[in-house]
Amino acid sequence: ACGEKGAEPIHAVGSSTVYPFAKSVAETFNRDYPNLPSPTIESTGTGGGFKLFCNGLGEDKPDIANASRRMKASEFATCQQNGVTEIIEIQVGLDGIALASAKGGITMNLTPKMVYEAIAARPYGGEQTNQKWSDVDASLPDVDILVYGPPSTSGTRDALKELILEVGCDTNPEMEALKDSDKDRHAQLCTEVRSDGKYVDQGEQDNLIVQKIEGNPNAVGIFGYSYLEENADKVQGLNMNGVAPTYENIANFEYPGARPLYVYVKKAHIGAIQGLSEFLTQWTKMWDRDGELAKIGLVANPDDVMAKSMSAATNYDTLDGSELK
Amino acid sequence: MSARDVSVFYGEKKAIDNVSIDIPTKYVTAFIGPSGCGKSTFLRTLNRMNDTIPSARVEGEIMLDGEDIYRSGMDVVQLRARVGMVFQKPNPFPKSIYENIAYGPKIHGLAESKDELDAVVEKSLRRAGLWEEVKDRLQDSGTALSGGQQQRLCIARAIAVDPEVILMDEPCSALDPIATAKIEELIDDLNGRYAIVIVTHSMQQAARVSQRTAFFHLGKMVEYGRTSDIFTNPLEQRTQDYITGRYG
Amino acid sequence: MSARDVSVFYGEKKAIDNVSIDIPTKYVTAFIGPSGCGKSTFLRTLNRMNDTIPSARVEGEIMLDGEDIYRSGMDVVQLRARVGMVFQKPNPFPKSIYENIAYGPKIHGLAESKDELDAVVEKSLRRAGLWEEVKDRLQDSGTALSGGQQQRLCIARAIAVDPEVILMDEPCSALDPIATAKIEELIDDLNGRYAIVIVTHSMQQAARVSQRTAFFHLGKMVEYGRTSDIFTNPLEQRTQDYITGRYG
Amino acid sequence: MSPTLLLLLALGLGLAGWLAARARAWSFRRASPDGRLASLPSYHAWYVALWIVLPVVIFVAAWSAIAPGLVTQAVLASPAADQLPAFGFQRQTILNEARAVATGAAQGVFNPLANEFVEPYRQAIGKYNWIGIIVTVLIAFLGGVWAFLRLKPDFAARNRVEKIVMAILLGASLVAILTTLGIFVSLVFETIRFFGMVNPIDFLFGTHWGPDPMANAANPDPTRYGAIPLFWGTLFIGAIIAMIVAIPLGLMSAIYLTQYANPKLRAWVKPALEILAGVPTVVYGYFAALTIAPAIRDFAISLGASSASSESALAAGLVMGVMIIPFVSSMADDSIAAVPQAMRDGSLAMGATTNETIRRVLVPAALPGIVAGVMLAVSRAIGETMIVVMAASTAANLSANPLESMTTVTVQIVAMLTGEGSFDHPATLSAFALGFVLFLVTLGLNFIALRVVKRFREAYE
Amino acid sequence: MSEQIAPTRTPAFEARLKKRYAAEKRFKTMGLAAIVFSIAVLIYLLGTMTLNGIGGFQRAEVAVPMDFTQAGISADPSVMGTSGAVQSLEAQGLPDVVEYFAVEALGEEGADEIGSQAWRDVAAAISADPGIVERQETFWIPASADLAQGLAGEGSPELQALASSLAEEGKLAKNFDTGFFTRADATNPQQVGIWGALKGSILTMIVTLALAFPIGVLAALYLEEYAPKNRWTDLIELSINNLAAVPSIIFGLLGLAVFLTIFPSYRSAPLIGGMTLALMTMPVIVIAGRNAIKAVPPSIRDGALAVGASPVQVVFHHVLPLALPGILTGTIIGMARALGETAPLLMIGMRAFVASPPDSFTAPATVLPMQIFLWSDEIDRGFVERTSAAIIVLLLFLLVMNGLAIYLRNKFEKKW
Ligand SMILES: Nc1ncnc2c1ncn2[C@@H]1O[C@H](COP(=O)(O)OP(=O)(O)OP(=O)(O)O)[C@@H](O)[C@H]1O
Ligand SMILES: Nc1ncnc2c1ncn2[C@@H]1O[C@H](COP(=O)(O)OP(=O)(O)OP(=O)(O)O)[C@@H](O)[C@H]1O
Ligand SMILES: [Mg+2]
Ligand SMILES: [Mg+2]
Repeated sequence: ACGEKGAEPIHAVGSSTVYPFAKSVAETFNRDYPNLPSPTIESTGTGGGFKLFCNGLGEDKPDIANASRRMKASEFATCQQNGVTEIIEIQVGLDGIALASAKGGITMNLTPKMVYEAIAARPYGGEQTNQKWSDVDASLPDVDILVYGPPSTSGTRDALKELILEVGCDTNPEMEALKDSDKDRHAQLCTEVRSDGKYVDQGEQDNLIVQKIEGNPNAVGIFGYSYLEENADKVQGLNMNGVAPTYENIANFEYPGARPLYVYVKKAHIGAIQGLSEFLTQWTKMWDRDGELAKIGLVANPDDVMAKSMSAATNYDTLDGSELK
Repeated sequence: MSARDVSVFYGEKKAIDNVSIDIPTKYVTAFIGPSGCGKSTFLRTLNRMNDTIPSARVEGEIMLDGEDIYRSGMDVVQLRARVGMVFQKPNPFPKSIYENIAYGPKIHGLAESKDELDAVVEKSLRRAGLWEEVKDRLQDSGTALSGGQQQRLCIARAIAVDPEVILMDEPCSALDPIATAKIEELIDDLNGRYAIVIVTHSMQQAARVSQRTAFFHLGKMVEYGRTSDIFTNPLEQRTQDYITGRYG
Repeated sequence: MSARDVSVFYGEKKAIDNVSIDIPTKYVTAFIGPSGCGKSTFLRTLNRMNDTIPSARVEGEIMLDGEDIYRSGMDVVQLRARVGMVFQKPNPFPKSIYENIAYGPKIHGLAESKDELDAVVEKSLRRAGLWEEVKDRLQDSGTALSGGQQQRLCIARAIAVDPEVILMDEPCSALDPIATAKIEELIDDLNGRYAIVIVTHSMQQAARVSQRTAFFHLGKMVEYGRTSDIFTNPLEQRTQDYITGRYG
Repeated sequence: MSPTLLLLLALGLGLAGWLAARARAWSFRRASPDGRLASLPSYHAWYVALWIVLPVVIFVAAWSAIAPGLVTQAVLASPAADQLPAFGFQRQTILNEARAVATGAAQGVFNPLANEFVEPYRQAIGKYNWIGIIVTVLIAFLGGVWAFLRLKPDFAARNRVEKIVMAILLGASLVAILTTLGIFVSLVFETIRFFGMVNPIDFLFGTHWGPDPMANAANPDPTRYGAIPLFWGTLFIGAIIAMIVAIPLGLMSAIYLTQYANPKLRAWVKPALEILAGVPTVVYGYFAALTIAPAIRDFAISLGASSASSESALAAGLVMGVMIIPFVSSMADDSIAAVPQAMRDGSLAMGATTNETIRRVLVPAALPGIVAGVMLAVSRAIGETMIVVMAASTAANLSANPLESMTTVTVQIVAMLTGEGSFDHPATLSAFALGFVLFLVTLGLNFIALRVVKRFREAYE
Repeated sequence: MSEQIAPTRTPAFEARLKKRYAAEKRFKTMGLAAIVFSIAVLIYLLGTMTLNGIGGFQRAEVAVPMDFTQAGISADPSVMGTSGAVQSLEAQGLPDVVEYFAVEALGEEGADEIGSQAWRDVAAAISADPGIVERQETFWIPASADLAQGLAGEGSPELQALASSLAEEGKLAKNFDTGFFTRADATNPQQVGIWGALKGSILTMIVTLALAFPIGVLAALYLEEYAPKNRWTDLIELSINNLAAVPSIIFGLLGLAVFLTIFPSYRSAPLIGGMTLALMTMPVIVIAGRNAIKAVPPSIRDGALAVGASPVQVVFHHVLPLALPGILTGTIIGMARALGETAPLLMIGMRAFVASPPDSFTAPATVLPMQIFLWSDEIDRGFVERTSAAIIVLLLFLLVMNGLAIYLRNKFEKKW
């Protein structure tokens, strides 16, 4: 604070899911601009990232927030209050969540409905009685349900809820109706997972989930697609609606488990923080299908989104708070 | 109890040099001598408490009931139960008075029932002349007693296991005159029932309580005999000098 | 140095009861009495070492050079430089012999140069009769000396700051007879140069080294006078009893 | 001029004052008849030096807070200031950049407008630097002269210097109080916010924990905020299972090392054991999750426990117990060794065997120290997160079955604070409330422990 | 002795005695077992870590002979060795040259599997020794992460095959990676280094030590030597004991709420990390320090007081030097804990990707345990070995710190 420092490094905070990609961008940026200080990428979690991000403008505040979910209206409001009025929202890609089991272990043809019935705390408001997969559906194997998945605080869990559990839940018309009448109750019945040990909250340690299902052929793991790809020799993806979790299927949303990843940038910092605009350009160079993004197991945006993101990253389109919820 | 040609070394250093002595079973024997002459060292060899000092080494034999206590098969635990010890500074355990006395009988399994144990505790405290003072507060901590009471507690603790010999290393040096007088009374009382060996730096005390006195000087036992003889008619010049205050 | 109606309390407990005494400046004064009678307590009031005991409280006045050392403005540090003290257990600092002696002169700024300091160290060690024994190993640790040497080192340390009074609390009780003899010789030597007060439990020692003797009992000073008078012709029955070994 | 340089200047002046005062004291001393001063010359020197340095330090602290503002004001008064954007961040960065160039911290500007301000900045900084230096010298001079004039042969400089030293010592011990206060303050506001959303009764006595950081923040479901399972999990894993491992192993190790082992072995084994506490917890986490937990599950299944899962409080607790062995053993070792030899002798002289002496006399007498070690160990166990996350999962279960998965307070704190939830959501805020309650609980436990230990401590002295 | 046999000499007594000796033996065995168990766990952990980690100090590299005499690259001596060297070489087409030789040596397929940044290593070598451009030289260039995996027998079968064929030809090998000790974090496991985190840890520990040690020692001195025994000091004692017991994450919240509010621009900096850890370490030093000070025999204090030393002099001349060994023990325990700590640092921004080693106390940095934590959750499997290697580095650091403290302790230890 005493003005004796040289140029401030670019500072990004936020989601641990975007972190590997952001790191990779920062590393390349650092090579291409060796005179600028290397950007600092912090893994704080999305919420913590937004808290820092929305704390105001200034050299000592982060320039970028990485997020594995969209900014919330309440967070946007905090930002506004603190003078962070112009925010650029860029969707950088997709993260697939994948269900998998050990190679040579249990194989199943799942549907969101089955998954919901297997791991919901109270399927459709009734009691959870399913002990084995075969209790859920006769087509499934006769083994105990054991699912390793993300904890409630993680973005992967949020995606699991939104993309699989709610979809499965809404196959029931009663639930579908409940969505309009009592949103909170709908959320509760549709997204709460069982806590009797059949669904194991495994912290945010996806490598550990991989290792655990590897050691237990009857266990199912839920984690980011990137880990599935990296460990393809150890684990196998489980089909959902008859579709395998592959890059293509996730990219075209056939596998129901793709969630968008975002970065948020303070427009006011562009032009004030040295290198920030170049840094944004660097993102756009790396998020192609065959770029670095895909190499680390994330999925590139569909074309329309890609165009929008490109425009945001080059024209600095700002975010309209009314779109958010 | 008798010692034959006993020498004690601390590492290289000889602290006791060739001492032989017969300790009578029913009398009080006093060890006197200037500071550092080896009184404590010799006393501790009598129940092998010097085993706790790594550098200490004993030569010669010490016979108890015809057995050498330093022979290899000797059971130290039993030996110490038979030859009790009271230290210079009263060292009651930080437990209740009752527990302090009951400790020995308990670990040795000398009492079969709670009643028996109660009886042992009472008897020991009575013999130590402490019963009347503490009978209403047996559950108080032993460390809450006065110095003199603590020392009597330690004596009671020692006699609770019915030893044959009681060794006391300057038992009164930390006590005031009144407490000292009580302890001396107690020693008089116990006299005849146990063999008692007492180390003291006070010739007056030796004269008052003992029937036999041994005078040590620079690790050697200079003279040993009836207390009255030693004090009135010593054979050795050094004894004479010491008693009349030429040194020490 | 003189005390007027001095009482000392430890909390509620009165350890010294109304003692008045004049300590002559060029003699050796001995305090004797049974254990716990308050000898050490009284000695420590003379240079306010009892300030270090939180519960201790002093009443009455102690005059040094016409000033009450307990008055509010008194500089305790300076007082202690004027009234030195030697303890029962030799307590050299775990530093070199040289540093042990030089410490006092250094903190009081008594030497302006290294040479002067060397001179002070040598003089003090000579007076304490230790110079010949240690002159070749002044850089060795003070704790590496034998007990008697350590005690003489402590005396040398005390005289290095040129005090007016030296207080000694049982300086020989941890020493063997040979070391004791050396210390007594030293006291004889220092006698006449400093006022020396010595506490001892050995009447023989008191008789040997002191010109004045004070007999304490249960916190009171029972009798005070020339040593020869006290030992041959005490005025009080209690003194008589103590000296002849009735108690203590 | 930077505060560092001003401080260096002050130190230089202080040194000058130190030397001058010492010289003066020496001259007093030569003049005095007995060659004695009330205090040593070096104390006089320190007295003057402190009077120079301390006021300057206070001034520099204040000056470094206000000077930049003054400089900026001066710069804004320059004609170029009209071109600046009116307010906000842009303006600030331009100024910052210009200042960076002016002070030489940066070579060139990135924002062209900043160029205009480099020169005004240079001038303003130069001007205020001079003011700073002059005032510093003036203050140092005044302080030094005032102190210097007070020097006299009988001046009690030592007492004054020592008073300052005592003040510093007192200040150091107050850091603990300030830290405690800081913790309190940094937790209490968010905690109050949280309790505004979730009733404290529901929080403290509810038995179901399952906040959903993604759910609607407006009306949180209070039944999902019952912290009892977390506190139970913390207690069960950290204070029960881990201690069942660590206390016997730690205590027995300490006993063996102090009472039976030869000193050479002890010199090697003690530091070796301490390494156990230094192994990163991630390592223990993997060890627990991939080695111990499956083994426990297989064992449980072989015994016929059908519901055994591979995530268990037992696995986490066991490994945690191993990790904290050195806390128990080191402290117990020290305090057993500190029991007076007289206690040991007393017992041995009664004819007790070594183990009887240890169990009946030494351990009870060393209890305060052992308790202190156990307290440290418990707190380390309670604070541990990685092992629990990896081996016992993050699901909050209220169960007495060690084979079930459980979680602890600190795991939830970390999860909530580093998760995806937003910071105005009660789920995230609950982390602060959890921390606050935990803080109060440890405070209470320590209060009790301190009392107990005090009472015990009187025992054998 | 008496007609009646003493109770300590009855046969019943002797029988009991046998049992007691048996119990003694059992007890001693239990003690030994406890130690053996603890040491066995330690050896197991250290052993597996070393086995896993030893590979982390190596990396897969491919041999590419380059004959610069034909390449037409000129190394301008005025540029070489400066920061412009790499740009100058890049402009002259060094990447393509490297690519060309790689294809020559390894074939198309193999050339794809050298890191895309491999030319930078070559550039650095030329910059250091411009003479290279005049001659032929064989470079060991880091293989891509995938090829490295293939060499380890993992990953796709094609790459495994390629790796084994290259390895047979002696063109692919695992070499000791000295760069691991000089580089910082990266996204590619072949390119990562530990120096960034290690330096971060060193800087953080310096701050921690510089704050916690003096404050802790002074506070311990005050409490033990001068403090009056009253409610006020009881309060200080309570808060110190409590701070030693507060879970570390809470110190992170304190750092976030207090330090980062006062110094907002020093997020992620070792300065703030060190300050936060110092608050955590200080109580440990105070507690150990007080015990050490208590153990200084009062006779030393009496001796000094009696020659007229003031209380402050007594403490600084005698008590403190004697208590130092014990204080150092406490310091080392506290510092060891601080060194391995991650939770509080999460809160103040040290869970970060920092691609260059921090160059000051205020530059963004991360620390060793955090780096280990981050690497352990990396997607790329090449990080597994690197993580273990980092753990070994952390343990070595810990051992060095411990060793230093033990050395200092022995040096200051005096007998009295
Ligand atoms: N543990 C030990 N290690 C080495 N030397 C020792 C030890 N204990 C005693 N000594 C030495 O052995 C000699 C005899 O000591 P001892 O304690 O037996 O004397 P003492 O007659 O009891 O004296 P005091 O009247 O002072 O108690 C002394 O020189 C003493 O320094
Ligand atoms: N710090 C203290 N607190 C409370 N009471 C004390 C303290 N020091 C000594 N006393 C008590 O004061 C009385 C006088 O003790 P003091 O040490 O002066 O006796 P003494 O004559 O020196 O005995 P000794 O010959 O054993 O050294 C004793 O009853 C003692 O228990
Ligand atoms: Mg003795
Ligand atoms: Mg005394």
